[in-house]
Amino acid sequence: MLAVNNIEVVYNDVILVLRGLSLAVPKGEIVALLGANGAGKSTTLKAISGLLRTEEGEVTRGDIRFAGERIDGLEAHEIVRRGIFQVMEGRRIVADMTPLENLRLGAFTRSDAEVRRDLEMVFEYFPRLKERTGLAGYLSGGEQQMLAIGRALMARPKLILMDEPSMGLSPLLVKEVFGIVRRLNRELGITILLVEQNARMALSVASYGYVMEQGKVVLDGTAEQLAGNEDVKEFYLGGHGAERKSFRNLKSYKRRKRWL
Amino acid sequence: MDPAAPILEAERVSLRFGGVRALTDVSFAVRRGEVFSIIGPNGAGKTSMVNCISGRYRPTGGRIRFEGRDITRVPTRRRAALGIGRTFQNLALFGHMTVLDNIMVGRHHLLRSGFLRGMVYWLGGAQQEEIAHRREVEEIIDFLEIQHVRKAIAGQLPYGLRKRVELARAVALRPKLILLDEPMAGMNLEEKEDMARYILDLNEEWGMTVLMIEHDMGVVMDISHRVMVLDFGRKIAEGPPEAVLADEHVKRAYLGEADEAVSEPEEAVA
Amino acid sequence: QPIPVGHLMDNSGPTSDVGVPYGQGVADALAWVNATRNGINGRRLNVLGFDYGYQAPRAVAQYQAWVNRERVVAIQGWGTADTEALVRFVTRDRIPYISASYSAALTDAAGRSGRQGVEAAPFNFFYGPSYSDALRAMLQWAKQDWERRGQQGRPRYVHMGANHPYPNSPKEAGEAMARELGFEVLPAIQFALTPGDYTAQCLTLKNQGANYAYLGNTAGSNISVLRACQTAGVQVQFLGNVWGMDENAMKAAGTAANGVVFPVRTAAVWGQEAPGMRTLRQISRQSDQAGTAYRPVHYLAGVCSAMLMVEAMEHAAQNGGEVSGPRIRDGFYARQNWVPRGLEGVCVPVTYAAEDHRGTMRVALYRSVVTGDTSQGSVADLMRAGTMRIEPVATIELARRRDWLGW
Amino acid sequence: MELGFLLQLLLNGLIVGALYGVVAMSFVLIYKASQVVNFAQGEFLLVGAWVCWWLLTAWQLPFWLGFLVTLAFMTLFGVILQVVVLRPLIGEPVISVIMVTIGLSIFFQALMKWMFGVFAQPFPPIFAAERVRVLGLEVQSVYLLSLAISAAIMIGFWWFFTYSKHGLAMRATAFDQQVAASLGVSVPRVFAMSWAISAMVSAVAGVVVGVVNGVSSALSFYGIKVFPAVILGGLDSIVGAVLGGLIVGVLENLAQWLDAEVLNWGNMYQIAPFYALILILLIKPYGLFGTEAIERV
Amino acid sequence: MAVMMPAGDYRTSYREDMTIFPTRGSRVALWAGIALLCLAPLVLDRYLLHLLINIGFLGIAALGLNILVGFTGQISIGHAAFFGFGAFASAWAHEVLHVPVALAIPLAGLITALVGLVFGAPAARLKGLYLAIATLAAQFILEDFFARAQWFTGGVAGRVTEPFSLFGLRFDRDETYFYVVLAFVAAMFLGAANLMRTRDGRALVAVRDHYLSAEMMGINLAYYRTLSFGIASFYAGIGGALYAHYLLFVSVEAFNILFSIQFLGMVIIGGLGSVMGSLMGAAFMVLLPEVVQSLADLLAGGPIDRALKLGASISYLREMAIGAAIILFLIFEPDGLAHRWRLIKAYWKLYPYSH
Ligand SMILES: Nc1ncnc2c1ncn2[C@@H]1O[C@H](COP(=O)(O)OP(=O)(O)OP(=O)(O)O)[C@@H](O)[C@H]1O
Ligand SMILES: Nc1ncnc2c1ncn2[C@@H]1O[C@H](COP(=O)(O)OP(=O)(O)OP(=O)(O)O)[C@@H](O)[C@H]1O
Ligand SMILES: [Mg+2]
Ligand SMILES: [Mg+2]
Repeated sequence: MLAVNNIEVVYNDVILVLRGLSLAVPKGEIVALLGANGAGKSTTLKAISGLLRTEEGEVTRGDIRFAGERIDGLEAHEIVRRGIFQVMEGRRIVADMTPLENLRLGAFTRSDAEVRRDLEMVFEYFPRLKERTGLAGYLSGGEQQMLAIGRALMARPKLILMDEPSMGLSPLLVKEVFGIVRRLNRELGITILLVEQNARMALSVASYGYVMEQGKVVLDGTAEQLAGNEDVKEFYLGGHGAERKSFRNLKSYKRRKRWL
Repeated sequence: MDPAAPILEAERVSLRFGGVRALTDVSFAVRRGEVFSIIGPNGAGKTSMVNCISGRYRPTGGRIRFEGRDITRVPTRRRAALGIGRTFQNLALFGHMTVLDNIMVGRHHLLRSGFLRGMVYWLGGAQQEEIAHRREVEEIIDFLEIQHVRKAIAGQLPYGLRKRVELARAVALRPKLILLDEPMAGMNLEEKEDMARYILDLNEEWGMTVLMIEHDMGVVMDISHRVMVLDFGRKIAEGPPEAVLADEHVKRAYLGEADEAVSEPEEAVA
Repeated sequence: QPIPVGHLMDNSGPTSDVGVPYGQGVADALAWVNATRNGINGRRLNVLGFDYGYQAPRAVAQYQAWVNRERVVAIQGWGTADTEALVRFVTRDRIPYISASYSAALTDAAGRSGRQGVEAAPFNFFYGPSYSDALRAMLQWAKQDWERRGQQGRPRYVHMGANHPYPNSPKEAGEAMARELGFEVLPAIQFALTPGDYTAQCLTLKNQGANYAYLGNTAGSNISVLRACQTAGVQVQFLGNVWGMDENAMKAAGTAANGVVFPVRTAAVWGQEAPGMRTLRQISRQSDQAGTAYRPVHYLAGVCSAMLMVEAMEHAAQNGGEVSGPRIRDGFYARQNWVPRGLEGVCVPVTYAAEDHRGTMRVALYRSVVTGDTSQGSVADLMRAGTMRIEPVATIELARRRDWLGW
Repeated sequence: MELGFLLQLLLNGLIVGALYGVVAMSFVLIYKASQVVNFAQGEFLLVGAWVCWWLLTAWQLPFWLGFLVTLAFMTLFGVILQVVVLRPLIGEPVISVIMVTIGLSIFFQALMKWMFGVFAQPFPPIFAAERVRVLGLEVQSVYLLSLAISAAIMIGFWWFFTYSKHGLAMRATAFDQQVAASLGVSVPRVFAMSWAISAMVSAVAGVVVGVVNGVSSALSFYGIKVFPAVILGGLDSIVGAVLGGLIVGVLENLAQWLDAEVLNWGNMYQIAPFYALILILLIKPYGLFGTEAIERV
Repeated sequence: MAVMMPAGDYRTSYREDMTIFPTRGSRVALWAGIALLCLAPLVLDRYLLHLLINIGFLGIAALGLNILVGFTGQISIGHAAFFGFGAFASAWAHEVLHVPVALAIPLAGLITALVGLVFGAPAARLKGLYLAIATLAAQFILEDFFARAQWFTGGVAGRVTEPFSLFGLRFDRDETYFYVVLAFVAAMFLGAANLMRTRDGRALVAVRDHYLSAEMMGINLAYYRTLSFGIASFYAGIGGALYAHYLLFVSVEAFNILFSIQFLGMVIIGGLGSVMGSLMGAAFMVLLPEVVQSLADLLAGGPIDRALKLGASISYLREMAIGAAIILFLIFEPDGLAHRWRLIKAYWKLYPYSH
C-alpha cells in the first residue's frame, strides 16, 4: 500500500538525515519502525505525510508511492485527502480549542454526512474525551494523546502514521492506546505505520518491523524475527527473555551493535 | 540542621484551577539523600505537584517546607538559590542558545557581576568569574557526556541530547533537591540506561536528593527508594516500590490488570 | 560653469497638497530661465531639488549637504519650521533663502523688533504678505463684514490649526489684532496637518458660537474641517491661510468650501488675462508641453518667488560680478516696487529694505465660490464651467507699522 | 447646549468608532489566522477607496456597481498580495512577516500618491448631503449605514469563527501551521482567504470614509488607529475589536470635549486613546477580551 | 550539529575559548577595519563620511533596539521617541544646564535610560504584541510631550544645538565628527558584545527563549524585562545625542512613528539577536535611499524617464523602491544580513564540501 524507495532527506539544504531509506507497508497491517533517538524516524514519517516542507526539509532522492501513485512532491493537505494521516510526535493538539472542536477539525477534509456518527465512534473509543469541555490545552498528556488519535480517526484515513503514541503515558494508558491501535487496525481495517520507542509494545502489535539507525534501515523482519534477534533484545527489549537487567547495576561496557 | 530531617515536606497541599482539582490534600516528605518517585495516571497532578514545589504554581491550600523553611510563598526565582533545580516534562531549553550558555544560565544565581561589570568585561572581574564558572560547567558537561555538542545550538539537537542538556542545566544550579519530570520519556532502552546511570550518580556521588516523576515502572522500581502514587489529585499510596506496585488500588488505577493480549514487560519484573 | 541652487520641496509630506504646485512653479521657472535665457549671464543654474517630506530635520541635513558639499549660493525653501530652524545657519553661511513660509518672524532682517525669540534674519526673503499681515487684513475685512451685515454685539474669533510652527506663526498677531478690533477671542482649536475626521472640532466650534474662524493649516486638512463643519451644520465665516485654500481644495471640499475668504498673492489667477500671462504660459509649458494643465494659485506664487531670486542673481552677476550670497542679497534691495521682467500683471510689486523684509503690505482677498458637484471633471473644466470661481472680495492696504515688524 | 454638545460628540464617537471597529475586525482576522500584525491595514482602506473613486469618476459607474467591483477587486488584491508577497514567508519568524507588512504599507502609500496624486478627492455625492435626525441629533445617513454594515460584518465574523469549518481551520492555522497542514488544511489557502476577506472588509470602511470625507492618503491613518482599538479589545477577539473601536471613537470625542471645556491643550483627541490603552493594559494585560496564552510546563 | 571550527585554531584555555572574535583572522580583520576607518576622513569625500556618520549613530540606537527585540524578545515600536529623547536631553543639558557637550551625550543616555525604565515598566506584565502596542503608545505620548514641553525641547519649533567640542577642539565638520561617532560606536558595540556573553546578557536571552524555565533558573523576569528597556533606551539616547550634535538642530518632527519603524527594519534586516547585524541593518537603511536616488539620477532624462514622467514622481518611486526593497529582502533573506554573513563564512570554511 505504501512503498518508500531509497529516499534521501536533507534539512535546510545541508543536513542529510535519511540516506537511502526504503520500507514497505502492506495494506491492513501494522508495521513498526524502531530506532534510536535522532535516527530519522520522525523524519521518515514527515517525508511520507508531506509535512517535511514546513520544516525546510526536502526529499532529494528516491520516491514514495501510496496505492501505486507517487506522493512525494504533493502538498501535505493533498496527501491527507488521499488517506494518509500523521499523528505527530508530542500530540500537538490545538490547545486553545475544545476537544470537540479539535475533533471537528480532524474531519476538515471531509464533507460527508457521517461526521456526526464518526464523532460518536470516537467518543466510544475514548469516553473521557466527551467529559472534557474545557480547552484542550488543559488536558493531561494521556488525554491529549487520545484526542490526537481520535482526531486522526475523524479523517477516516486509510493509513495512519503514528509517531511515538506512548510517549509520556502511564502504563495503563499505554496499554489502552495500544489496545486501541490494534482495535483500529482490526475493526476499521486501518493500516498503521508505527514509530515507537517502546519496542516491546510495538512488536507485540505489529506484524512486521524495521530497525533504523542513522538514516538507514539496518534490520527488518517479521515481529517474531525481530523479537528473537540478539541485538534487538539487547538494545531495544532489554535483556534476554523475561529476565530484564536492572537499571541499578548497569554494566560499564557496552556491547557493539553488530549491524553497524 | 538535623541530617535525618526531611529535606522537603508537603503538608496537605491542594491546588485548583477553577473547577479542576489538580491536587487535594497531598502530604508527603522526601528524605535527604533519597530518590523519591511520584507515579500516577496521566492528569493525576504529578507535574502540578512539582510545579508547586518549584514555584510555578502557588498551592491554593497547604504548605510546602524545604529544609524546614516554609517556601509556599517564596517567589519562584528565589527557589533556585535555595537549592531546588528541575527539568521539564516538555523540554524547556533556551532553544537559540548554545548548550554551553544554557548550562551557564543554570549558574545565574551563583554569578555576581551584573550588566555594568559585564559590559566592561575585562575591568570589573566579570572575565575571571566567567572562567571560574566555566570550569565547573565543563565538569558537568564531562559527566553527562555532551562535550561534542557544547557549542551546538540547543534547539537543533536530537531529543535525547536535549533532555540531557536540560539535566545539565538543572545540575549547574548546584541544587540540593533536583526535580525530574519524566526524564525517560521518549527514550529508547539504551538511552534510558544512560539516564538512569546519571541519576544514580547525581544521587550517590553528587549527593543530590532526587524527586522524579516517571512512567517507566522498570526505572522506578530499580532506582527509587520510595514511591508515592497520585490519582485524581489524591495520594493513594506511598512506600517502597515493591510494596506500592503490589497495591491493588495502584494496579487498578495505574498499571492496569495484566493483559494477555498486550504483555507488559515492566510489571513482569518483581 | 553652472551656479548651484538648492530647491527644497514637500512633494510627499503633509503639506504636499500645496507643495506640489508651488514646487512645480519654482522648478519650471528656473528651467525656463536655463532654456530661454541661458541661465544667469550665460551661467546655467544647477537646480538641486530635494523632497524633504515636511520634516525640518531632514531639511537641515540637506541644507548642510548643500552648503558643505555643493556650495549652493541661494536656496528656494519651503516650510516654516525648517525655514526658522535654518535662520541661524543661513545667516552664518550668508546664503539668501527664499522661503514659501511667510512667517512674520522672517521679516525682521536686522533684529530690531526686540521681540522675544525673534532673531535677525538678514538672508531670509519671501514673496507676498506675511501670514500675520494677511490675517490682520482678513480681520479688518471681517470687522467691516460684521458691520455691513448689521450684526449686533461683538463678533467672536477663533484660531484653528495644528500645534506646529506654521499654523502657530500668526496666532498671536491675529488674536492681538482681533482684540484691537473689538472681537471676542475664543480658545484656539487644534487639528492635525493631515486630513482626518474633525467632526469633534466642528462641534466644538459650533458650541463656542464662533463667527469668524481662521484656518491655519494647508488645504488638505482644511478640507476635512470644512466638510465636517458642513455636515455638522456649523455657521461660521472661515478665513483661510494663504496655503489653506486654492482650486484643488475647492474641488475636493465641494460646496463645503463655498464662501471661504483667503488671500491671493498674485495679481491674477490662471485663466485671467494680464500682460505677464504669456510668459507664465511659456514657463508652464516646461512641464506641460501640451499646454493644457490648469495652474493653481500656488504655482503662480512659486514662479514669482523663483523669478525674484533669478533677477537678484542677475543683479549680482552684472558687470562680471561674482554670484555670491551677499551680492544676491543686495540684488533684492536694488529695486523698488519690483515686478520680475515679463510677469507684469501676474506678480505683485514688492520692495525689500535692509531692515524690513516685508515685501508688501497689500493683501488681496478673494472668496471661493462653489456652486455644484465638483467630483466629476478636472479643475480646469470646473473653473471654465463656473462651477468653481475665485472672486475678489477686497484689497486691504495695511499700514507698514513698525510695531508689527517681526510678528 | 452643553449636554447636547456632549451627546453629539458621543454619537460622533460611536459612529467613527464603529468604523474603527470594522477595520479592527479585519485586522484581527489576519492576526487570528496567521499571527501576523498587519501594518498595511490602513493601506487596504486607501487602495479600496481610491479604486472605488476611480471607478465612479473615471468610468462613471453607478455607485452600487462601482462598490461591488471594488469589493471584488479587493478580494483579488488580498489574494494576490498573499500569494506574491506573504506566501514565500510561511514558516519564517513572525516578526519578519510583520516587517514585510510595513514594507507593503510604505509601498502602497507611495504608489497611491503616485497614481492618484496628493490632493484629496471628493466622491460623487451619493448620500453625502443627506442628514437624518436621530434622538434630536443630526447624523449623516452614510454613517448610519456604516453602523449597520459594521454590525452585519461583526455577526458574520462571529459565526464564521465559531461554527464554520473554515473558521476552525483558520484558528488551527493560527495556533500551529504544521498541525493545520497535518490535518489536511491548506495553510496557504487559509492565509489567502484571510487576507482576501480582510482587504475586502477594510475597503468597505475605506469607501464609507471616502464618501464622507473625501479620499486622500490620510485614510491610511486608520491603520494606526486600529492598534489601540484591537489591543483594548484583545488581539484575538472579534467582539473585542468592535468594542475597542467603539471605545477609541468615543474616547477621542470625549477627550476633545474635555479639551475644549477644561484643558485647552489642543490635541487630547489624538493622544487620549493611547493613555487609555496603557491604563487598560496595566489592569488587563490581554485587553478586555483577549485570551490568555496557555502556558504549561 | 557539531560546530565546525577552522582547522589549526586550537584553544588552550577557557579565556581563549570565550573571546568575542573567535579566530585569529577575525581579530586581524577587526584591527585592520578600525585602522581603515580611522583613515577614512582622509580619503573619503564628505558625502560618504556623512553616510558613515549616519550609519554610526543610527547603528548605536539600532543595537539598543536589537538588545530589546532580538535578545530579550520584546518588540518596541517606539524606539525613535527614545532616540529623540536623547537628542533633546543632550541639547537641553548643554543649553540649560551648561553641561559641556562631551558630557551631555552620556548624560543624555542616562536620562533616556531612566525614561525607558518608566515606559518599560509595563513590560513586567505585558507580553508580545500587547507590549509592542504599549510601546506604540509611548511613541505618541512622548511625541506629544516633545511638542508641549517648551522648557525641555523648545516646543514645536525645536532647538538649535552646539557642536561637540573637547579640550577646546571643535568637532563640527564631517571629517572631525566622524571620530567622535567612531569612538562611541566602538565603545557601545564592545559593551554590548561583552554584555551578551556574561550573566545578564544570557539572562536576557533566556527570558526571550523560555521565560518560564528562566524564572525557575533563578532569573528575575520583571527585572530583566525592564532592564532591557533601560539598556535599549540608553543606547537610543546616546545615538540621539550624537545625532543632535551632528545636525545641530533638533525638532520633534524627526522622531515619528515612521522612524521607529525604520529602526525596527534595521534590526530585522540586520539580523535579530546579532550585535554586528545592527550595524549592517543601519547601513542598509541608510544606503538604500541613496542607492535608489542614484538609480533615479541615472535614469533621469532617459526614455524610461520620459515615458513615465519620472521627474515629478521620483519621490514616490523612491518610497516605493524602499518599501519593495524591504519586502524583497525579507522574502529572500528573512533571517537578516548577519545570517547571510554567517552562511558566507561557513561556506568558505567548509568549501568545497557543501554537506
Ligand atoms: N527541522 C530540522 N532541521 C534540521 N535538522 C533536523 C530537523 N528535524 C530533525 N533534524 C535532525 O534530523 C535527525 C533525525 O531527526 P528525527 O526527529 O527524524 O529523529 P527520530 O528518529 O524521530 O528521533 P526521536 O526518537 O528523538 O524522535 C536528528 O539529528 C535531528 O537533529
Ligand atoms: N494551568 C492549568 N490550568 C488549568 N488546569 C490545569 C493547569 N495545569 C494543570 N491542569 C490540570 O490539572 C490536572 C493535573 O495535571 P498535571 O499536568 O499535573 O498531570 P500529570 O500528573 O503531570 O499528568 P501527565 O502524566 O500526563 O503529565 C489535569 O487535569 C490538568 O488538566
Ligand atoms: Mg521522533
Ligand atoms: Mg506531567
